[in-house]
Amino acid sequence: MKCDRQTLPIATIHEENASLRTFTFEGKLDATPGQFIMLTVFSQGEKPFSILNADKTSFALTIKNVGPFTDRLFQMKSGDLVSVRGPYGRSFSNNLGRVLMVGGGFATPPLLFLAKRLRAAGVAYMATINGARTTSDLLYVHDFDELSDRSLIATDDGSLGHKGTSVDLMEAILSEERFDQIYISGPEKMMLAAVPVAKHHHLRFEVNLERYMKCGVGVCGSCVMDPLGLILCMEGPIIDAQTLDKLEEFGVSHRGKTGRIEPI
Amino acid sequence: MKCDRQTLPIATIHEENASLRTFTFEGKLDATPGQFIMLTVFSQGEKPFSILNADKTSFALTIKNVGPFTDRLFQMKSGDLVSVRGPYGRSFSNNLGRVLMVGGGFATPPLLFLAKRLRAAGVAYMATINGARTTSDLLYVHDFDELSDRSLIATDDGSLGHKGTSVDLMEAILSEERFDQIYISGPEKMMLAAVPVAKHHHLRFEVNLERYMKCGVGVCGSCVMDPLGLILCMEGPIIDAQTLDKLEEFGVSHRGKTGRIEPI
Amino acid sequence: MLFLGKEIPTPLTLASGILGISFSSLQRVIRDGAGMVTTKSLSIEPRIGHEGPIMAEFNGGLINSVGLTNPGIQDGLAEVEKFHQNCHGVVIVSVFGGNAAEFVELTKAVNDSSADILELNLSCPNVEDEFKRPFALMPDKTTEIVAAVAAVSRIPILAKLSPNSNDITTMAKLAEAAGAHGLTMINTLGHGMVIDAIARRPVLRNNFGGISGPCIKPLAIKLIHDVYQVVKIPILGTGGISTGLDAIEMMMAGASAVAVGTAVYDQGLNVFKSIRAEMEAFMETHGYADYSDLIGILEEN
Amino acid sequence: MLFLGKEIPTPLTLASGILGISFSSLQRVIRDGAGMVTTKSLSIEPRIGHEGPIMAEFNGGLINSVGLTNPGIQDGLAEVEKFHQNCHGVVIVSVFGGNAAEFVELTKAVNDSSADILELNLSCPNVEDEFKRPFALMPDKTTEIVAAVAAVSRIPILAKLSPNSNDITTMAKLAEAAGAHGLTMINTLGHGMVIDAIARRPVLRNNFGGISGPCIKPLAIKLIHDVYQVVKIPILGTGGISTGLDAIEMMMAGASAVAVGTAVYDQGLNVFKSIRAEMEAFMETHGYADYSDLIGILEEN
Ligand SMILES: Cc1cc2nc3c(=O)[nH]c(=O)nc-3n(C[C@H](O)[C@H](O)[C@H](O)COP(=O)(O)OP(=O)(O)OC[C@H]3O[C@@H](n4cnc5c(N)ncnc54)[C@H](O)[C@@H]3O)c2cc1C
Ligand SMILES: Cc1cc2nc3c(=O)[nH]c(=O)nc-3n(C[C@H](O)[C@H](O)[C@H](O)COP(=O)(O)OP(=O)(O)OC[C@H]3O[C@@H](n4cnc5c(N)ncnc54)[C@H](O)[C@@H]3O)c2cc1C
Ligand SMILES: Cc1cc2nc3c(=O)[nH]c(=O)nc-3n(C[C@H](O)[C@H](O)[C@H](O)COP(=O)(O)O)c2cc1C
Ligand SMILES: Cc1cc2nc3c(=O)[nH]c(=O)nc-3n(C[C@H](O)[C@H](O)[C@H](O)COP(=O)(O)O)c2cc1C
Ligand code: FES
Ligand code: FES
Repeated sequence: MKCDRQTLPIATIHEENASLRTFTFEGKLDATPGQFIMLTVFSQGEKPFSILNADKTSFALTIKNVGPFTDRLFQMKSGDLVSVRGPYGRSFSNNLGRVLMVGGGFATPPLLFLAKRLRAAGVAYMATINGARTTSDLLYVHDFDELSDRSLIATDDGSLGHKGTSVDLMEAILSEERFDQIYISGPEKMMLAAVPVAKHHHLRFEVNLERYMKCGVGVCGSCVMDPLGLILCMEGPIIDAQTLDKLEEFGVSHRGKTGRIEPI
Repeated sequence: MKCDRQTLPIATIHEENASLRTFTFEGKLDATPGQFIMLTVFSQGEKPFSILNADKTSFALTIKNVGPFTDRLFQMKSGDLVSVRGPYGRSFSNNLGRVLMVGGGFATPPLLFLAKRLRAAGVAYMATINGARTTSDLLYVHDFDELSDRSLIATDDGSLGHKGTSVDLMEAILSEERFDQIYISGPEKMMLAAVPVAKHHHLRFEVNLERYMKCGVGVCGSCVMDPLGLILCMEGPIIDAQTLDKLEEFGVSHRGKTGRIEPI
Repeated sequence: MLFLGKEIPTPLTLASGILGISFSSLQRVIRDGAGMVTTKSLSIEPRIGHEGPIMAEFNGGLINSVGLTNPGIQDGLAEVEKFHQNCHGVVIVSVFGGNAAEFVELTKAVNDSSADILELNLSCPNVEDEFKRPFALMPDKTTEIVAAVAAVSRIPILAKLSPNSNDITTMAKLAEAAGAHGLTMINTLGHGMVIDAIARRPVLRNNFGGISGPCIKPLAIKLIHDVYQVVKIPILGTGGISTGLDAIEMMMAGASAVAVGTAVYDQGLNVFKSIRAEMEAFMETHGYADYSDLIGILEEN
Repeated sequence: MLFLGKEIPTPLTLASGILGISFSSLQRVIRDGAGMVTTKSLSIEPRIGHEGPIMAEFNGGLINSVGLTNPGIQDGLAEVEKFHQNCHGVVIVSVFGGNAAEFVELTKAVNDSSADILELNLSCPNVEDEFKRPFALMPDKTTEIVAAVAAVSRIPILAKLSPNSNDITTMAKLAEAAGAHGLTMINTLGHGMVIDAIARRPVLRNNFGGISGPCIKPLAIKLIHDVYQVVKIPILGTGGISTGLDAIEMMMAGASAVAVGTAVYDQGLNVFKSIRAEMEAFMETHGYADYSDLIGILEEN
């Protein structure tokens, strides 16, 4: 039952900033960090969202209002019914050595989820880098700070932490410290910049990719990446360095709502 | 999968007498004594038959030529394909004390199956009574003899053993010996005569009933017995004394091919 | 709740053709939890039906070609009398005739019995060799038969419709206009064929049969939903129900009561107890006071 | 074996609409064991299709209302070119037009491509709001479109038929007479509806969709069996195949090759490897030398 759905009320809604809200649900989702769910707003549509957190009794999503679906969701109140199916996809690896997380913008939810799990599992050393355009766009500053052995912040406008990008900070920390694994989740352009840095240091890394997803279960083909025919909803969204190397579309193109190839 | 079918060739055909043949098949049937299968002869029909024997690699049926289906079957050769589904129904209990079997005519296959299983399980004492009209109608004489502590035979014409019925011998043996359990399988009239004898001796007993069966899996209703609404294909064909007491149709009436009640 | 004027403790019903030959099994289904029972479809004369195998399983359901085996209307109604001697359940007598005159004859016989509701099987797919296309696919026949029966019947009439009709809403409206008091839908789908690849033959002696079971549920629900929009008479929903949730869904789509067939094959008679309990639990959990609160409350997206 | 003149290592084919948008996934299906692949149905202009949820599961299969999402014929054929750059599999290009003229325009585009076979999707049930009844239910439309396409196509044509037609054998004969070189059958059944009882709403955003998966296999087999008796052109069988035995059965019923859709959902792309191996094992065990020995060998009881 790949499409096993849970229909349940929104439990709480937390406003992270003007355009980002965290929705929690009282339901069980047997998920690991990096996986996503498909969320239905009745009479509106269904869209993929990363899992911010999931335990035996509840789970949460952080969502940015960017269009008709998310707009409708932002009009909903706690108690309103939505439907969720999943979790889907592959998750981040479980490295308990010295790990570095590099996050950008509102793609950080799976990294926070991962940080919690790795910390609970006894990770040896964990550094996190959290970047955004400006302070109000930064997510989970306090949480990353609590969980990490070292937590760094970058803002484009310098309103908090380093003035610049999380990739700047990544270069800096890699020249100072030794890591076993890097986890990267951010806008594709940011990840495109981060990858050569990780490669330069010969480090194992994983990225969190996004493509247009409609079924989430490997049928519709909308998320397929050339030339591997990689089915991102099932074989991603977390991709390792070896696979990423062969994905010629990374940073270049993606398929839109009709399946048409568009430049990124 | 209640209708899980096996399509397989007839392995061997053994002529028991002019109208009775034993068919063996190389296939697995996880059956216990008293259960039956539904046998398909392609382009002809499908009919219920008691299981004579079943082990991990083969099973056997003894069949009397009485009409169109069995006639067609008797025209078949070893190697010809038939199809079998089952086993279905409840089996005889597994009493390992002092047991008596009373069989009549060609209803003895399940008793022979039971005798083998009880002997293998270490039954304390087993007597068998095998009755038929005449010697050539008697089935498995040698087998019952080998398996039983005491084996008796009755023929209506006195051509072998006691001249008379198996019920006569049943009365005789019950006045001589003590038993814990009686297993009865024969024509309904014979069982109707045997039941009061068993009751008279206050003995636990089970009978093997036959009714018209079309589906074998509790759907079509053709085997139902009043007034319990007992579904014989699933809740029989082996019936214990308590249940039999409430089956007002026993020895009286049965449903024919259309579901119509007919006297026996 | 009420269904066609009959008080029933639960909308759960035995569908026609499943164990529906003897009073004793019908009583047993009531004891096991059903509110109503439907007899096997009865014809004027007894019918042997098709040779076996009459049923074949596949992944998602059954195909059957029973071919309307039944002891005839006279013996069938005798079972209904016995049923009512010591049981209060509602009996729906299903009848099948070869033409309108036969349906009328059957209806008159039913008038003289203790049957509670009359169901017209206009949609059996297993006797096409004998009776050609099911009446439920032919607008004029449906109208003719339902009207003729309505003119004589003293008890409420259900017209049983076929999913094989290209336009079931039209058939439903015709049946309503002709005087049906309710609709039973859907009968089996198809034909379907299940093959024995080793023998290179169809499993059924009759080669093909009507499809029932979980696999037809989405079709049944869609058709009930469509018909509910266009008729005022109640619908007895059937097709693939095997859980309480299935039953609830079908009522939300527009059924006033629900009948269970193939699930008896899958789960035994116990299925009535379990579906009834599951339905009651759903009502409780989600705060519905009465089954009638469920009927047709589905809203399209 | 040969299918419509193309040499294929196995009759196993990817059905239209499953991962059939990009050259890379089509190539992957070939690498995984299929002999032919069908593209998603392509229209002249790109189509977004319906909003999600576009699929819902039930016990026995899926309903879907993708609504012919596709990048348009031009981009679709560009994928076919890329496919053929380094892969030898047979590509069936499925096309969908709103009328005969559009089908002709699509056919001309396909003529200029490296497509091996052209499939006419006359039977999508998910665009009825836009295009009314599927053409495959309308005899005159089927004849018109197939004839118009046959007049211009330079490659073999498959006409894809609907199980919702009341008389699929007539539609098959019309398609053959109009010049189709083969038939693909069946497209999805229905409509079906899957309900969310808690939300009291259909699961699909589009409310209902076409039914596919194991539950439609007995129907597909029966219809293929019927059509096989009345046409001479080969049939690409599809509907509920999820094992090698399913595929063998469908070929015995009359299919010359078999396409797999929903089983990809159930089992992943690996399904091609496993079905292919199971088919080969059956052939071996039961002494069939060539797949063509299976076609239509079913005998009725
Ligand atoms: C694996 C995965 C995880 C995601 N996790 C999150 C998350 O945690 N939080 C969050 O806010 N967003 C997340 N997204 C993006 C989210 O799905 C889109 O923001 C959302 O679908 C926008 O829908 P809309 O109707 O509001 O906007 P639209 O106007 O429809 O689209 C706005 C933009 O959102 C993206 N988008 C729209 N539909 C889809 C779709 N079906 N699949 C992928 N992208 C789409 C496109 O980039 C589009 O340009 C994730 C996407 C994927 C694929
Ligand atoms: C549980 C059970 C176990 C049986 N075991 C054996 C057995 O081990 N050996 C054996 O030879 N026979 C057995 N029978 C009887 C066997 O099923 C019939 O002999 C057979 O069906 C006759 O079919 P026919 O077409 O040859 O004869 P027909 O001319 O059709 O019928 C002859 C007689 O066989 C009986 N019969 C026919 N069809 C059925 C049916 N579908 N169900 C039950 N009885 C039927 C009726 O008494 C009928 O009068 C058993 C029956 C049942 C119910
Ligand atoms: C074995 C069997 C016999 C049936 N016989 C009849 C019948 O005699 N009359 C009738 O109207 N419907 C008959 N049906 C159809 C059922 O009443 C019901 O409409 C159909 O099976 C769909 O429901 P289900 O999926 O719950 O089985 C029969 C169905 C089965 C499976
Ligand atoms: C998600 C999905 C999308 C489909 N899209 C198309 C399509 O674009 N064109 C088409 O002709 N058939 C389409 N179909 C129908 C399939 O090609 C196939 O005919 C049908 O699903 C039956 O086969 P199956 O049971 O193996 O899935 C689609 C089916 C599914 C499940
Ligand atoms: S989203 Fe449909 S295949 Fe990945
Ligand atoms: S034989 Fe059909 S119910 Fe027993």
